[in-house]
Amino acid sequence: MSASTVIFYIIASVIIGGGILAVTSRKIFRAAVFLLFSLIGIASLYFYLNYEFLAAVQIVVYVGGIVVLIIFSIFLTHASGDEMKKPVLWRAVFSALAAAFATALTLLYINEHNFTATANATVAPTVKNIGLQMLSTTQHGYILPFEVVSMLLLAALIGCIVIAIKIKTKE
Amino acid sequence: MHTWLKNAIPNATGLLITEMVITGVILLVFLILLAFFLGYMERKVAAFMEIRLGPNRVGPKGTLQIVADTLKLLFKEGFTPDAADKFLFNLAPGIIITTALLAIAPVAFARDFQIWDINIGVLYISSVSSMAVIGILMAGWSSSNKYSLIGAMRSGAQIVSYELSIGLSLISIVILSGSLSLNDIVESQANGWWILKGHIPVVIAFVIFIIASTAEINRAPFDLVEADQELTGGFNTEYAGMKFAMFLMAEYINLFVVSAVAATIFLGGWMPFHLGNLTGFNHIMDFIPSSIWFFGKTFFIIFIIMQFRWTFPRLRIDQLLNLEWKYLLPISMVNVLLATLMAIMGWHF
Amino acid sequence: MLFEPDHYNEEGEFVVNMGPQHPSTHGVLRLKVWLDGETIKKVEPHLGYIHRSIEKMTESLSYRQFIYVTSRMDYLSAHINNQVCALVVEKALQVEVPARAQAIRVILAELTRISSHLLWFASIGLDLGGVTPFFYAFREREAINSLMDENCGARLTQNFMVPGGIMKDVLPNFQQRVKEVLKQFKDNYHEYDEILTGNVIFQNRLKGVGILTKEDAIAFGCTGPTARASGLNCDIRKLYPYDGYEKLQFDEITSTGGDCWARYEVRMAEMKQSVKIIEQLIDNIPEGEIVGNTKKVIKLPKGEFYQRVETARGELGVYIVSDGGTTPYRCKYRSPNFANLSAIPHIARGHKIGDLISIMATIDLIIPDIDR
Amino acid sequence: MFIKEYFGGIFKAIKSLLTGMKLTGYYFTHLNKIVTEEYPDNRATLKMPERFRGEVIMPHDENNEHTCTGCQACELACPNGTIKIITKQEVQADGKKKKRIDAFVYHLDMCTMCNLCIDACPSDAIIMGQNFEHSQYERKYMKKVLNKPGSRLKDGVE
Repeated sequence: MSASTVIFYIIASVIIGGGILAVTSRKIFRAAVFLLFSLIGIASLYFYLNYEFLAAVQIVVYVGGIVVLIIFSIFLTHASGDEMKKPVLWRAVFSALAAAFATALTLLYINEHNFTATANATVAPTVKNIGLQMLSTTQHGYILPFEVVSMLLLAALIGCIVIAIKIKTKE
Repeated sequence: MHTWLKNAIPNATGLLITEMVITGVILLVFLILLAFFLGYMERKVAAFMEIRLGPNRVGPKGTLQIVADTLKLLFKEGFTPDAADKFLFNLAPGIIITTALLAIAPVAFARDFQIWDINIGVLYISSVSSMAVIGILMAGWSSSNKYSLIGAMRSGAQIVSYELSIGLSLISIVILSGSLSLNDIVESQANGWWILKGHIPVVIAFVIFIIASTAEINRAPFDLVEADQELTGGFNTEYAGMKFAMFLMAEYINLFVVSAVAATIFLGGWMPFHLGNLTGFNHIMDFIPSSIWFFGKTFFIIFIIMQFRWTFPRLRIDQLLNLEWKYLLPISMVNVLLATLMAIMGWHF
Repeated sequence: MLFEPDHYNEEGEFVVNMGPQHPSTHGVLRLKVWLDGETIKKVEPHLGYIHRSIEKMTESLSYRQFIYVTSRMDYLSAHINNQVCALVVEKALQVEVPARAQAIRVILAELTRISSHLLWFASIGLDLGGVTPFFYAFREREAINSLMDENCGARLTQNFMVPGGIMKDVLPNFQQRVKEVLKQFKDNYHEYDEILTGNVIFQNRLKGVGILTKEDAIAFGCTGPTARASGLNCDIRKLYPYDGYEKLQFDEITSTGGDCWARYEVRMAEMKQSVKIIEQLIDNIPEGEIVGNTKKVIKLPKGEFYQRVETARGELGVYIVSDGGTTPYRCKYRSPNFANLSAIPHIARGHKIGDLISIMATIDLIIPDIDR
Repeated sequence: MFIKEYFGGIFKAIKSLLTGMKLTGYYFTHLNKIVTEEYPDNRATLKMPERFRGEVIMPHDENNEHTCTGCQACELACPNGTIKIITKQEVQADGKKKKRIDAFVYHLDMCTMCNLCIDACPSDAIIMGQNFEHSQYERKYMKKVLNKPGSRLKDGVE
């Protein structure tokens, strides 16, 4: 087993372990922190694949943005320190089944897909390249996903504001 | 060094691990020494600005004072409050110091001397430094102290919003130099540092970067997260001993990182000071080692940030956010537009 | 987990105790603060952490002895506190205080006022997060303290008053030393403006914060710079002159703002007025006795006596009921800080936590004076 | 108009901040202005003023003689009960018995340095000393006996 395989398994175990702990932890704040580890693990997987731009974006968006927002909204709820109730058994079973089903589905598709190593040289993520790709309207351009994602983030922001706002009841 | 090690250790796994260990040890030793030095420097700077002498008892001119402090902190009880979430409470200092250490990787300390030549250095630094807030939030929440919780809430608002201006001010240089790699940015300043090239947007971006990064690393006048007079220490109220020392060390490493980034991006990193066509002068400047240039610039910025701390009173939380959203962010947005225009039209002031 | 943290009370409010050990309360004042996020909903001061029953102690002390306990009330205006006690005894006995003693008393009282305001200036910088102004102000305060040390024998609790005059005559170089101190103060005054007064962060922290209206100031019984910043003419030195203040030219500083900034400006201007008063006196200290005609054992006539002075923080009154003996039958101090403190819950409501710090800093509380 | 105000505000703010930094920068570069006294090191040169009230002391002359008659005026004058005078009967050379002090007990921890005992003393037996380093590890050390062992009243003082 070469060093890079070892590193891959370490990263993978961090991702999976973080994910499992995130759903099983009964303290909401801890769950958020485990989710954070899982996301950092994914970012390091990208780094491992020399896909640095995506890794950095992953950290900026998910770790620096989403998880902070999640933690912040946990703070705003008053019961952040309480332990959550144990889930009902049939719910836990159902969730496990759903997760297993999704895993199976993903594995199936991955198996079916015939991965081929590209012979093309990797495109250097210079600023110019990134900008062109992001805003290109051609077939492999990213303008549509880019805008959709920005809409999603806007919706998330508004949602946060709505949750955080306190409705002043007239006395 | 890489090639030499390659010959010594044929096994790839062994090579990787050896390299990692060597780099890690060197980096850690360097950063601990750096934190020591910055601690001493801060005390002396503060003392001289306050017409005091500063530490002068332990060691010659008080240089070993910080060692004595470290020893004291080492022997203090690493206290964990009973009501704290112990796992997160003990994890938080580690997270904070790790993020501080991670951000130092792509910084070029001298010519061709870099831990990790990543080709998206600027983005990497801003992404890693955005993780620091998690550690503060964790520390503040898990302490189960009301002051800490308020401090953590403040840090969330503060760091997340100031990240925007940091990013935008970095982007204006990225636009002008056309690369995200720190090496390329340094190379682009071979004929003159960005700040001295006479670009107005660069100067504005530099000022905004210094202000926003002071806020990002929670130093006065933006130290609302700690705010001793209001929150008795904020998120680190409950920490003692080595855990507290780790916060302190992380603060100094962060200070070094932002100053190094500012020096690299705006002041040319290890690039010597060159003046137009004066070959003789340029040659003399080249004679000074590049690491001295880098550290000279970095410590100049560190000194300025320290002077901020020892001159200004603290802002209030709403004023802090006003400053960001009403002043820094709109200005830096316009600034990015200006920089883009300049880059496209090829203007040069 | 033995103790489940309970951050919020039943109504979902965040209750924080500021003090008795808190870096910005300057002592053992405890403020219970109800918060909504960062906004203050309610403040409740809790007292009694440094109560030493000075009023009760006074009942067992003779009229020569009880003066010096008051140094421990408002320790920054110790000299002025002593002065009010000496004055009440003199008033009761109808003793004439020699002009020389009066002049020296006033000079020292005004120096005390400057030194007290300098400490306030130092601590307001400290409270708002700027450490450096502290040292600049303490440099000048140190000069005043050394002067007190040389002439009175102590730096802070001077204990220089005796009923009928002062304890000792000042040293021959007193005039020259006072002039030196004043010169140093005036030379360095511009630094305070540079480092704090002009600073935009500092101004924004104080302007429009903690507005105390004139009506509220009267209703809460505020006195001193706190009330004068709300436009109330309450300088005892002008209204009920004592120890020869009526012969001196000085302005009563008032402002109409009522906010923290007005309080700051009033205090800064008061320092200059104190300098003016000292400059009028220092070259014309009359020659003569320093103690009036008082007996060794003082017995006050039967009756009630009240005397007030203007300390650095406001009106300090002493009320003595005498049954004709050598000790007071009852003694009551009307201390300025107690009244000023009562205004804090009212004016802090609706502000941020940081504003509470600026309000407390500008009202300039001395906790031992509140509790006594 | 708004733009002018906005940028004017920024300009003023930066100017005021630079003024402050100029001052701190001035002191950073003028190290001769440092006012700190290095206290334990300057003990030799540190001299408290003549009038400084550090503690009550009883001066003795070269013959180990003091001037305290044990009249207890200071004990009465003290507001805090700091002074306790213990007297004894001493047989004089002419056979008469006289009241003399056995111990002049002075509780330093209770003293407020108000100077009233010094004022009250009719024979100037006690004065204020300039020593200010009083810290002790235990409270019992704060209780002092001012008259030296074997000391006696100076002749001619009544």
